[in-house]
Amino acid sequence: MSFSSAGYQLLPVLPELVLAVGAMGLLMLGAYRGEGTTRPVTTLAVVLLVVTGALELMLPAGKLTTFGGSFIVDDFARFLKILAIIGSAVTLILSTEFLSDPSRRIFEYSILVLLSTLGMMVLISAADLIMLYLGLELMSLALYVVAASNRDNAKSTEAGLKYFVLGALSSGMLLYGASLIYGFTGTVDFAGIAAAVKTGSVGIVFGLVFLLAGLCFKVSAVPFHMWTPDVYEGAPTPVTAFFASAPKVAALAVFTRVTLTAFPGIIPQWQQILVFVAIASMALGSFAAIGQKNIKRLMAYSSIGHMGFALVGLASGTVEGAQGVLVYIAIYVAMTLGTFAVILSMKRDGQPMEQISDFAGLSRTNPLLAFFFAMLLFSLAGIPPLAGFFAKWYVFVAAIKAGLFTLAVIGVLTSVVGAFYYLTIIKVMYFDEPAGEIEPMRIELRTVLAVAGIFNIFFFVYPGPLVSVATAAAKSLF
Amino acid sequence: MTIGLGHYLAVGAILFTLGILGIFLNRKNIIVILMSIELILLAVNINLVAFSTFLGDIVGQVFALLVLTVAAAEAAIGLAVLVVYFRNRGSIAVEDVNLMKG
Amino acid sequence: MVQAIVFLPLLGAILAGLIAIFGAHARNPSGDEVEHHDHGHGDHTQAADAHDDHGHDDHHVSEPPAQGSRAAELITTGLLFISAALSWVVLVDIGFLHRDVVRIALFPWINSGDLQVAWALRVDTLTAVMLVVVNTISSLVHLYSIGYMDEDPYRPRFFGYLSLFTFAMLMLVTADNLVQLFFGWEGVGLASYLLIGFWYQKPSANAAAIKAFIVNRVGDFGFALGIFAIYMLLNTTDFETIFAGAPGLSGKTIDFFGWHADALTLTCLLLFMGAMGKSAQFLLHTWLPDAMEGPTPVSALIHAATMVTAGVFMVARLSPLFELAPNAQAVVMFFGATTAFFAATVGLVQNDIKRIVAYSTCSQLGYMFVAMGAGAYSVGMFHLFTHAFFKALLFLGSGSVIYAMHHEQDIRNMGGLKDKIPYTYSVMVIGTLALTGFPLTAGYFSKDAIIESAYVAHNPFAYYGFAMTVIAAGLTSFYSWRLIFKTFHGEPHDQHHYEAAHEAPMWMLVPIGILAAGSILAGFPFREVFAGHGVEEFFRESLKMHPHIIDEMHHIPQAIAFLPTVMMVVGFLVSWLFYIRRPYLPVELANQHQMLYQFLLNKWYFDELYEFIFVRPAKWLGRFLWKKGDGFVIDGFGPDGVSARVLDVTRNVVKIQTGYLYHYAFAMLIGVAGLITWFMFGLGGQ
Amino acid sequence: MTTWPILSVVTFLPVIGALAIYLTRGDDEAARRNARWIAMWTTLVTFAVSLILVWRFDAANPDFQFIEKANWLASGITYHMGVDGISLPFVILTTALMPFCIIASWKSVTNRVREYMMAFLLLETLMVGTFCALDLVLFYLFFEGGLIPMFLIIGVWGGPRRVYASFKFFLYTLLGSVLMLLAIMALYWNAGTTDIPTLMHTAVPRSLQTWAWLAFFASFAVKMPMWPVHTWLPDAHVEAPTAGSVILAAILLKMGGYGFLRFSLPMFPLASHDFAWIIFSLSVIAIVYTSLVALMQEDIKKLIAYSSVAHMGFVTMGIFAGTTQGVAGGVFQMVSHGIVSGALFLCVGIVYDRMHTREIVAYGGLVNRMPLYALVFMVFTMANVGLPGTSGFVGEFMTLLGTFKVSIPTATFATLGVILSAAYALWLYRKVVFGALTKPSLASIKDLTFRESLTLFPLVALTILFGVYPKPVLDMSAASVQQLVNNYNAAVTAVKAAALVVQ
Amino acid sequence: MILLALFFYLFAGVCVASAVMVIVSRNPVHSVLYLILAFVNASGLFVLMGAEFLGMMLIVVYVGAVAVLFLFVIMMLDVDFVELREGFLEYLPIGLVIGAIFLVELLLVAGGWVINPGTVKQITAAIPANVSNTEALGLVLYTKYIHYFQIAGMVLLVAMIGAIVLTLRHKVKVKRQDINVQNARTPELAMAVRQVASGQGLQDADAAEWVK
Repeated sequence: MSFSSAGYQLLPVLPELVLAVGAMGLLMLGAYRGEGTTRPVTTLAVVLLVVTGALELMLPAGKLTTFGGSFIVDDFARFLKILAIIGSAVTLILSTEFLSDPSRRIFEYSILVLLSTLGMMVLISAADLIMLYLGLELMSLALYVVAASNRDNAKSTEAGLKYFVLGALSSGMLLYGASLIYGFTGTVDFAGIAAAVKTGSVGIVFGLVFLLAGLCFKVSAVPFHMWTPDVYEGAPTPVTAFFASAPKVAALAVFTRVTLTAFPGIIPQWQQILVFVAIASMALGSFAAIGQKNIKRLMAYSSIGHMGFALVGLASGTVEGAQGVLVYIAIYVAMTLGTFAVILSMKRDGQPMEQISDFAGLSRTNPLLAFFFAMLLFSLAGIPPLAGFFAKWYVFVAAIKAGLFTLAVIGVLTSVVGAFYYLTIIKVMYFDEPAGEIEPMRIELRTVLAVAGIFNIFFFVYPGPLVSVATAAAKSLF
Repeated sequence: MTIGLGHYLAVGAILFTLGILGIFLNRKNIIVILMSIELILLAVNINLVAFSTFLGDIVGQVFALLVLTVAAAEAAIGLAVLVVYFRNRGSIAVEDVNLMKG
Repeated sequence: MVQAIVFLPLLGAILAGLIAIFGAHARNPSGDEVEHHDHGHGDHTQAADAHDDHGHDDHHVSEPPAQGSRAAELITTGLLFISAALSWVVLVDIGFLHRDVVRIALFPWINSGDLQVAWALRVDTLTAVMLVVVNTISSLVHLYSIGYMDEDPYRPRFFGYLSLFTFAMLMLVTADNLVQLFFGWEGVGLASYLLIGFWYQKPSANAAAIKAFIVNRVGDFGFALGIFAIYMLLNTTDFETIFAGAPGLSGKTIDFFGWHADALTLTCLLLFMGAMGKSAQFLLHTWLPDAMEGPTPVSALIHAATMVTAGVFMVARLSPLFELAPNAQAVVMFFGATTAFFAATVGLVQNDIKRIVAYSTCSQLGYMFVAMGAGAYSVGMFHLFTHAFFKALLFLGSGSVIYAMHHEQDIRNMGGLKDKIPYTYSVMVIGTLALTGFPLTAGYFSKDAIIESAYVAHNPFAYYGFAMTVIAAGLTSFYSWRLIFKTFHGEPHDQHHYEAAHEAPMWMLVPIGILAAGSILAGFPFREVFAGHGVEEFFRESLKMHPHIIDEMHHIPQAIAFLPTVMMVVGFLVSWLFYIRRPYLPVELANQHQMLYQFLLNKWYFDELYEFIFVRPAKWLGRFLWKKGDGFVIDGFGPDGVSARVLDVTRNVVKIQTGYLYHYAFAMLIGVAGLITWFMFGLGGQ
Repeated sequence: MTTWPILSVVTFLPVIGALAIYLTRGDDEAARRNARWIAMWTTLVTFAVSLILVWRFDAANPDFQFIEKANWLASGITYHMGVDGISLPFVILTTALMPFCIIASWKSVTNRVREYMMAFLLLETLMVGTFCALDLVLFYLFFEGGLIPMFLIIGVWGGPRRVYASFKFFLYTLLGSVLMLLAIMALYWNAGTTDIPTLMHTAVPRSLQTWAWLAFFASFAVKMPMWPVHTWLPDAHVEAPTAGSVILAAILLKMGGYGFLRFSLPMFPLASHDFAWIIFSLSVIAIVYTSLVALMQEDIKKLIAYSSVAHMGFVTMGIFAGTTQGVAGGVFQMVSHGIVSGALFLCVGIVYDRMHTREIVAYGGLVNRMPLYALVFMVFTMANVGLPGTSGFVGEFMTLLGTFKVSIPTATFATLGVILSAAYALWLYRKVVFGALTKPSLASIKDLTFRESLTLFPLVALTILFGVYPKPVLDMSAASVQQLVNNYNAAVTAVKAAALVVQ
Repeated sequence: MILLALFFYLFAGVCVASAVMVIVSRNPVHSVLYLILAFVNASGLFVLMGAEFLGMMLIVVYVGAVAVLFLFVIMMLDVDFVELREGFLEYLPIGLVIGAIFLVELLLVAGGWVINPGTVKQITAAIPANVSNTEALGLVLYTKYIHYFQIAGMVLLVAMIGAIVLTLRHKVKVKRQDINVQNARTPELAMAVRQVASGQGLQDADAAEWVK
């Protein structure tokens, strides 16, 4: 099949093309059929994502490049794209209830999620700075909008505003960094940059700092994390679930790809940045979460902490590190989606409950839900034999191998502090007296929770597939 | 008295810094913040074009062109968000954007 | 046969224990029945039940004896008599007919690496003597108890304890290794604890029981360390191997807290510490008088005749070690002599009939250790042997008096009893004669031999030992007669009890009679084998005597030889003067020397001293470590403190999250600025 | 060797029981009864299967037996199970004590019975797995996993301060363990595998030994618990339900000792030798300090908890003495303490069920109404005191004996514990059991029920049996202990010889 | 050359000055106007550098579209211009200090930038000689960099959707004609006949139904 444009092979971008065209098709459908199509559009969007994912898997194996090498499909990209697609698709599934509310029947929501996912896929495959920037903006602009999508809600719009302003600032920084790097190396191509950057001259390091600052913002690493709690709290809960999953995958992917493929020559320099950022994130995530009363805010700090842990793996700058990051993010996505399925199901008298105290006695009123949630929380805390432990295992092994002992020690210590607030929620659920019945869980939430929960609990039985795929993916970067 | 790359970069740097200062020193209203962001992007564009010229490489200008495009899109989104925010709160004063904290 | 001797008492103990348990269980409802009631009748029945049982507790004494009490008594006593009879056979066999030493391996106990400890019974002459003493006295005490305890509802338990004690004591004396010795050692401690606290409703009994156990544990502390030391030196705990290897140890040293101690001396001292505890030697004696809280037969058996002599036995058993450690022997003699004197002085002024006998026991144990220190082990054993009879006699006689006086123990409230209970009076006099060393009684031979051995000992403390024992002999005579005079002579002080006083039943009188006979006869016939030239032949390898001591004892000046007897007479005369002739004299004396009197009456203030030095600081320290150490320091700086700090940090971190956009942007800026500054100034290591 | 994976069966059988309980829906009386019986049978069957282990175990073979190995995680991390003479006693101890725990909870737990039983069964799996695992990661999985059910057991079914206690327990132990996790990673990095038998024969560089030893120490010392990281234990014990206390004292504490034996000594012999003085000091402090503290306790469980700390001091001391008797004594002491302290907590539970208080002053004179109870309690008190003839003596004696050879001051101070333990144990017994029964609240207290007797008398029998005839346990572990000690001494001597050559 | 320099300083000076004014003006309308000024001068700088097309684009896109949009929004929102509140100035000094450090460091690095001769070899798309800037851009933008162009298009699509989603409101209260409903209306639906007892009027429930 000859499938090309302007002299470029289009096969590697087939999934993206399908997604883009599909999204525009759905946009047409919605635009012409009006609000009533919200539900079918959402469903079709999920189907479209599944198709995209399937196409991604069906692409020929090995490393594919196109557009003059600025778009790469390798094992690494496949792994993370699938993960991002899963994140988006599950988020859409989680959003059905949110979208069923008459005042919020906005079919564009699904379209935006699709386009954002497109941005993520571009981002994940990006092999030069322009691709990176465009993917990032495509993803982020859609995110700004969905954050504010509950447009009659002050918190939601404030979240959108904050996210936007700070996001724009961060992409400004990223661009500034990109421009410096371009100026230093004369190219925007990662491979070219790698070839040019052998020593850490001040100019390039400045560029790198700005670039990484922009990326850190996207993964909400300290000190570029400040938006996270407010946005997580303010945005509608399904959107928060989305924020916590797919964009993190993409951001972490590009983070990994940039550092490892564009700057392998100055590992010591960016390692320092990452060590600092990772320590700060882990510490802040753990400490600040303790004081939270709102579960979404708590999850925000939790995700800050988790990104810190993921960056620990990256900081090692080795194959094992990359593998650790991949395993970490995969498990993190599963845990997060499961957790948000629980948070979304917490409704009493039609009102969503976001306070931690609302979980009181959940183990009596809804034991299975409580059990799965507790297991997810233990997993987030990294207690074996749950999946979260293995996530931490891989990143810390990598850190140890790279000789980052201090980082590892601080990391595990903060994980103990982190365990404290997860325990607090479990305590509320299990030790406290019930605060009242909650509404029965919707079927799609149940499904998501069950899948995430079972993955989380039984991951240890057969971790091989994920780990080996992650290993292959990590190796494809080197 | 030759105007070299450094001069342009210096202008870029100053504009960039001003943009950033504009974001966090500004307490009046958010529109100015959006403008500051435009300043930052302008600084970037100056950088890119300068590098492009001095390297003799067109990619920088392409990059700048795209940045320009995206900046416009960003401005549109930003203003849209601002409008819905204003509809909810009746104010765009920066220190009123403070419903959530902690 | 040996197995029978040792395990028959155990069998008795188990049977009696089962009877006691079933009896007690039958009388007290188990939780099962509660459930049953709940189903059937609800609260009403339960309440009625509760009321009934409460009534029982109030009138404890009137409680009917447990079912099977008599069976328990007869079983245990019968088995003990069999054991006793067999013991005599064994003594004759081994001691006089020179049968080989019996060693019976039962089954392995603790095996680990080169530590091989087995349960084994070893009977040589030394053991045989002890077997005889233990089983004879024990069987008589059993018999006596049938009468003495006939009002007590918990007799099966009592007899179970008694037999358990006997078993433990037998394990102790038949031990083939130090660990088994330790087993018996602690076993008798347990039995002693249980028996002292037999009347568990009495707080004083409970306190005394605990005190006995703990003070003994202090001794055991040393004993255990001694065992460890021996094991470290010789890699064994078996007596045979130890004795074989001991000579090779001379000159070796152990670094003990920086003190390069002679290995053997240190080991012997540590072991002797155990003996001090068990035998209530000076400093560790405080538990013995308190132990009189137990029923009188217990005092007779455990705290006079058998258990307290375990220390003496142990030193004798380990004589091959002590012989190699003259310094340790000196210490033994010092403590023995001091105890002999100290206990005698305290005994002078006590008023509780059992306590007087108890201090007397303490003092006599001191005598035995003097002999041990002198290296005249057989002499010490001789005194142990004779002492068992007359001290048991004195205790049981006292018990008889107490029984007659309906549990009155203060001799100031007695008097003139010789007419009411003449039989008891006569045996008590016999016992006193034996104790004070009246010529030709059992005590005469053994005690004189000890004093002689002290005189001739090659020991830095020989003359100290001699002087103390001689003085103590006089004091012994004084307080013993004081007891007799105050109890049986003079005017009755408590008319009510006096009227009711009556002779004890035959169960009690028969054993007393036998012991009285023993107190007279145990001396002379055995003199030759214990303190004469028959020692070598009799004890053979079981004791390692100082080579010349027996010979030298036979060649001391006549004046010295008579000195104890003189002291005895002096003591008697003074006592007679004080309590028959001039009864106001002691009161005046006490008033004139109030300090001295109080000092003696309060047992040299040892209890107060220990309370001050050990008990209170320990409690204070415990509370301090708990509240301040654990609570304030460890938790305060540990988990609680850390979590509080974490929360502080949290509060501050959360404060940073102000909600203001510009602060957020500022944070990002600071982050970037910080990083670029870091690299700008080359801190990034370029 | 074996044709079927017996260790996996023993390990995971309780999970199946837990699933079965899960399948019995409902919360009525019938469901509760079903849950209890399923739990009971599961633990009994597990115990029965574990007895096959004993039967087929070759005590003369010092190596691991009943080996199972399967691919699991990436290279070098496998599912590797096996037992040797050191771990087998703990496996048996665990499976043996579980039925007692179930019986002990029969009536006293009425609230959320299904969850309770499931938690216990899961806990059993994790505990058995800990002792069977021959891979560090697998070990860690089981080791840490045990925190989850125990946290819930304390927190849901515990006393008034259960939240504090459960959090303290969880976070404290977690803190220690995560450091161990890093050490495990470092070992993995060093040797490329986390296979325990392989690691035991891999020389670890001196500096790594030091750090890894300290990290493992952090974990096991907390678990043990050693002074000064012991303060979680009294709290956890006091608040946990009876069976929880039993498991905590009998099994969970042993994981620390087991860890020292399995990892610290064989893998880091030099560090163990270097740091023995720390262990000795801490052990001695633990013995003396906690005994003194125990002396002043007002709560029965707290007193026993503190006494546990003291007894664990003997274990650590014995283990790091590195002598045959010390190590074997440590193993035996742990088994014995498992039985004795477990039984003591059962005893406390019995009166707690009746009176709902653990204050010592609320009791007194129980012997008048509860003679059987008094007897049983006396046996365990004496075992706690270390009276010869009870199992408590053998362990204490051996550890002290083994330590005396190595460090006389340590053994001497530790022997002081013999005096102090008598003081607090007898004091407790006197206050609770002896004395006149004057308190009206106690007037109608009932003696042991059949069910309670069923839990206690087998333990009485074991206590005395192992006191008189400890051979089964000692023989079971002898070969492995000997090998461990030989390797340890060989490693230490080699280094000393090398040092001499250098000089 | 001098002329070039003069123009550079003119454009750069005005650009920076107006940028300063953007952030310090009290009135946002002034800010927008200064922003326009800054852009215009920047476009002058672009022209100086030979990037005429970009310079034009800057004016067309920014001045023509974006800045006007800003103005429009400012007018639409009709905000009253808040005064600086007390207390906020206390952070100003430290903010300025950090900003100054930042600026100095950036200037040190950027101002002294020298193109590394090695990197010139790296360039992928050299500016073709003898071709106008616009043509040079056009040559690559739709061929070699078509993908950037397309993605930029998607970005704009997102911006469009986003702006519509957020701001477009269907007025709920507006009455619209629905012919189907009108045709389906029957008398039964439109009216109800009630028996009203005298002196009682309609019951509340009935009334409610009626009104509905």
